[in-house]
Amino acid sequence: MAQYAWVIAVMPVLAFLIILFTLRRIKEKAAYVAIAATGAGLLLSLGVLATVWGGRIFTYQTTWLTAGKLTLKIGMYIDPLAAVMLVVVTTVSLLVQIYSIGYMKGEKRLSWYYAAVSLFTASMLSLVIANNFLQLYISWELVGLCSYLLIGFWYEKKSASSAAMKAFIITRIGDVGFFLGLALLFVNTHTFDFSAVRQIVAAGSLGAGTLTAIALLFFAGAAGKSAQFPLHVWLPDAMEGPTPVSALIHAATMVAAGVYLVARSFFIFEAAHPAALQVVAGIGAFTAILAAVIAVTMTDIKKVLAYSTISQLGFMMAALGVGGYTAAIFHLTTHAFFKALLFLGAGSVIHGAGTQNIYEMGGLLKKMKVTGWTFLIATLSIAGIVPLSGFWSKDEILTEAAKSGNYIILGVLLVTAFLTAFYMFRLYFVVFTGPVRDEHAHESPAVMTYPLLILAVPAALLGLAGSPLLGNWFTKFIALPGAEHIAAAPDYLMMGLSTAAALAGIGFSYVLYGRRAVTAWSVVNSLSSFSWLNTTFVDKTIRDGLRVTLGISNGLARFDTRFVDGIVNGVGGVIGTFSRYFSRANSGFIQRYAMRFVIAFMLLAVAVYFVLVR
Amino acid sequence: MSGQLLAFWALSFVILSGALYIVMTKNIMHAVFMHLLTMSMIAAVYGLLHADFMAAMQVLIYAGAVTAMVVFALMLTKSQSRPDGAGIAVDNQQRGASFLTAAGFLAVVIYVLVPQKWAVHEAAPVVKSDVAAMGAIIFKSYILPFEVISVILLAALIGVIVLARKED
Amino acid sequence: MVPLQYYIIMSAILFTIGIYGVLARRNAILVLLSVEIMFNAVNINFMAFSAYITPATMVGQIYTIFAVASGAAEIGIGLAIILLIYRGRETVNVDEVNMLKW
Amino acid sequence: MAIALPFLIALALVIFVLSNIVFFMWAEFKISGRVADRFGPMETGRWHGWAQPLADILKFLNKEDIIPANADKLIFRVAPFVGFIPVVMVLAAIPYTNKIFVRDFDIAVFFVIALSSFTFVSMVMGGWASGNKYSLLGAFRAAGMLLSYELPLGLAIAGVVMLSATLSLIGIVQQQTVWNIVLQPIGFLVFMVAMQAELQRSPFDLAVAESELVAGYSVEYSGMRYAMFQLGEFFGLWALASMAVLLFLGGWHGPYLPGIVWFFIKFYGIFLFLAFSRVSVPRVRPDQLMDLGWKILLPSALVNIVITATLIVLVPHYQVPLAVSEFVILIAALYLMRRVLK
Repeated sequence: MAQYAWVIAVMPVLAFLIILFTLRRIKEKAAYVAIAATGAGLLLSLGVLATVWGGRIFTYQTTWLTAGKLTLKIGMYIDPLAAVMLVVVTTVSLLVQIYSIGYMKGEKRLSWYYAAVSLFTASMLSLVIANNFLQLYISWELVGLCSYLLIGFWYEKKSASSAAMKAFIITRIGDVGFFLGLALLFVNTHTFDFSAVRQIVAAGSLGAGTLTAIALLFFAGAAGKSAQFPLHVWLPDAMEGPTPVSALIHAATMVAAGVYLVARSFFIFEAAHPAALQVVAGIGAFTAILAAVIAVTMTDIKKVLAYSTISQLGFMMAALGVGGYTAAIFHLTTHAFFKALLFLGAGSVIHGAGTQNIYEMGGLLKKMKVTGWTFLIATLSIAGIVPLSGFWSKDEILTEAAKSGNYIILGVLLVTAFLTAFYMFRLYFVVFTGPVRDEHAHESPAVMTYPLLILAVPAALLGLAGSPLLGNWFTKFIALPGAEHIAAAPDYLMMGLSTAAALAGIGFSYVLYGRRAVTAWSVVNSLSSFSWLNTTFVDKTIRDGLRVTLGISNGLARFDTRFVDGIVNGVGGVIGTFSRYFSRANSGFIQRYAMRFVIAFMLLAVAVYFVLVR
Repeated sequence: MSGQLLAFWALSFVILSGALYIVMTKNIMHAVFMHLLTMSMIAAVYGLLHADFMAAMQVLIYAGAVTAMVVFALMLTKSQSRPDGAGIAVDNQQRGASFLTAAGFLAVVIYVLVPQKWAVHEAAPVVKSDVAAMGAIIFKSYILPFEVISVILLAALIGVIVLARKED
Repeated sequence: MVPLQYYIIMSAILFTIGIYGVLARRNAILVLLSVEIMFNAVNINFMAFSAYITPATMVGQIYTIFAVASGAAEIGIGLAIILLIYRGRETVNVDEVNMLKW
Repeated sequence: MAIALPFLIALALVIFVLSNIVFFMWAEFKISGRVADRFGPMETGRWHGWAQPLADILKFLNKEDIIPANADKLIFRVAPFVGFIPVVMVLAAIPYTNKIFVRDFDIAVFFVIALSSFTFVSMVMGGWASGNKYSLLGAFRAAGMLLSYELPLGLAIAGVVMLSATLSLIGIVQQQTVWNIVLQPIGFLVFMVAMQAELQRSPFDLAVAESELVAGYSVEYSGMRYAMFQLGEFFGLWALASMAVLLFLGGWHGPYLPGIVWFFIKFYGIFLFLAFSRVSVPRVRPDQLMDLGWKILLPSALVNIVITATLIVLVPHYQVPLAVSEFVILIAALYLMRRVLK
């Protein structure tokens, strides 16, 4: 089964091509093509997951191109991690595509939307099954491109096109790091293949310094893609894209690619200097708390969720940083579902209420039953309430943090957990409870609510798979090969702490927003300085940095135009002058050609006669 | 000097002067008819080579077909508006260069060809061409080229019709 | 008996005259006639070689048949093209039909 | 003397043919007269105007040879000879019996076809060189017509050649134990129609149609040169009628009488047919002419060839099946044509 995993990635490509070549004619039917491709991909993914059930690993590869001694291969590396990611990506993608039928109804570029989503799905799947870093990098850039295309889907809007460019450029900053890391890796190992690199790293022939540099450069790429401080600023702006796209790309899948990259190359981080992982943990934790604080101040429903996403990605990075590989992946998986659910629910709300400002909503639970209840499930899940999946994965991370003995990180993460519960319930209370502010709000069509219901199931229950009370099954399943498995006993202290933080956050939120006992503004205003730090300081720094880069680029460009182009133009000019002279010979006067032909034939005959015959 | 040689000299004289007339004259219609005369004399040369069939074929094609086509083309394109053909420049500006080129070509060819020794067959050139034998050769050894040439002629026929008909 | 060389030289001269005509004539129909002269010079050569060197197999004669047939096809197509050019450009002068350049 | 003999034979032949042509002319005068309910020439030479053609020839010889001022003089002068000489040359290829012939060409049939295409050239030369629009029009009518009808003529002959497997006219006659008209009635009909067109005789005389083009390509000609055009036509008639006899009617074959007599009986039969069809069928229009040539005669000739070739290859004794199938097809085609024309 696993050897056909490439089919999963190829089918969306086919869908993309079909839609692309029939762009004008296919119209709404594009949705069915894309959904069919992704649905088939989901079934295959489940099959692949079943194949790798026992923890088996499959690799397939074939030569892509050969240049001199260099042979580049493409292939698949199907391990439990890849299989899980396949299922996550195809499931979320499928549900988002179905949901989009309702959400994007009447859109005039609908077929293009589905083409881009299909291309994105294909790229993401290819990223997941890649067996070497080069293929991963190509897919990485492809998903970046799709992200750009979809953020700027409504490119008539200035804000959308600027947001698309911002996303592209800022992730590009990280990608430069990733690329340099790749180059460094290849120079030292002469291979891109995961297994080969793993063996070389295990053999210890690479210096710790080199490995640390590679690890940090990779992390730069991951930070760009996964919106880690200070490269997180693009993600809130990316909310200009259609909401289903936000759910798919900017919540569930693509932004997780950074986490995936770090997880895939975790053996490099482990072999590197411990500082590398500490940087990951530090930046992750800082991002988590910073984004959580900013989320509290946001009034746009999608922005709240965007910062929440950044915060949760910080959680995952922090987990990786403290060595919680499986915890990070577990959280990635659960987060993919409940955050997708949240975004789709937000989309449903926006669809029904016609606004994104949470203070223009209110009491929507009465109007939108399905959306409201599923949203509540997801909110409880992300807040970390006991049997729901968010609880188990967050608890896992906290346990790992505690186990690593890094109590600063643990503290920060606990505060973040409290803030998470607070801002999520703030959102929930403002939007779904209280007085009805918009009488025209209505429930979304079934094509949108059913994906919500379906997503609610994993959002609520998936965590049980990794529950230490139920035997830590998920952890065992995706644990790194060779790494001895730590039988994590249930850490009741951590469970208690995290539950306490979550309940405190919910309670605080209930007081402020549910009952409105205290004026919310005083609290929120006191937090808005963090927002300033974010919007003004980081953006400005990045802008200045870009300006410096631009200056260097301009200098180089001037060198290029003056000197390099001067040479090229000079050569071209000389040739051009000769050509102009010679092209006069091509007068269009055919008998002149004939005469030249006769003369040339004569000379040739004479030459042949004297050389060969004589 | 045998009768054959005499005939050869006479025919060569007519052919070469006819050809020269074709490439020199200002009167295109004269050139066309002189062309027919030249071709007929070439047919006579074929007769001298005992190839009666080819001689008849040459006459048939040039008298029956080519001259007709050329005359029709002349009439359809106002190449020759008056019978005396005056007032139309029929040579281009590279006349002198062409003459030199042709002369050089002739020099090269003569220089190369004249000293050659040819393996002349002992029965030659008095063997009479047998039409039946020739037919047998064409339809046995050369059947493929024969069919190909028939396809080429068909293609040319269709092509000429497509090209020359007025679109309406 | 006429030596073979005589035929060869006669056809060479005829061919040269044809070349001159092709190069120097302005009227496309005259150019075509000159091409025909060249064709026939070649055919004379074939016929002479056939008669003198391979009288039994008649290779040259058969080749001449094919050459004459393709020559007929060529002049038909050539005249049709001249006719088309005349319709489009009101001229059959080769040096005035010089749009295809540079 | 040995050298002089061929010339004497040639002279005798030409004189013989010429005297026959004189008779043709007189016979045509008389037949067209009788058909038109006239007597035709009655005065010259007392007995039924027998000397009228001779008088005409004398008149032509005596007339002034006018060359128009606008004419291309060289071609104007040459044109009648270009038409006349090849037709006279054709006489050399025609045998009268297996004993009486000038020369037995092994490509005689081909020779005849090739030389008769010069007729067209002389017409174009004369018509163009006259510098007269009627003569030019006439010349091109003649040219188009000759080119159109040479094809069915040649193909009809090709059918006969396929039967006899030789191009020699003597050989073809010797092959004909059964006359080819029986074996190939379609070919014979095509040949007869195409022959009249080739000869520019009414009903296919529209190239020299007096009422439309004055006299076509020969409008500016007078005297001897005009006579040569006319004479050329008669020589052509002689040649093609002989061809019809040789190819389709078994040549000199016939019971009891000597071969030469049989030949001329058949020959004059053909001549009578031509003379009567000339006065009894109205002239066709140019478009009808082209339709007839390309849409009826050419396909018929091809059908003839295809049937002949198929039967020769497939059936060992092909004579009876060939004759039967050709007759069936011919009658069916004529019946269908009558239905369509109604």
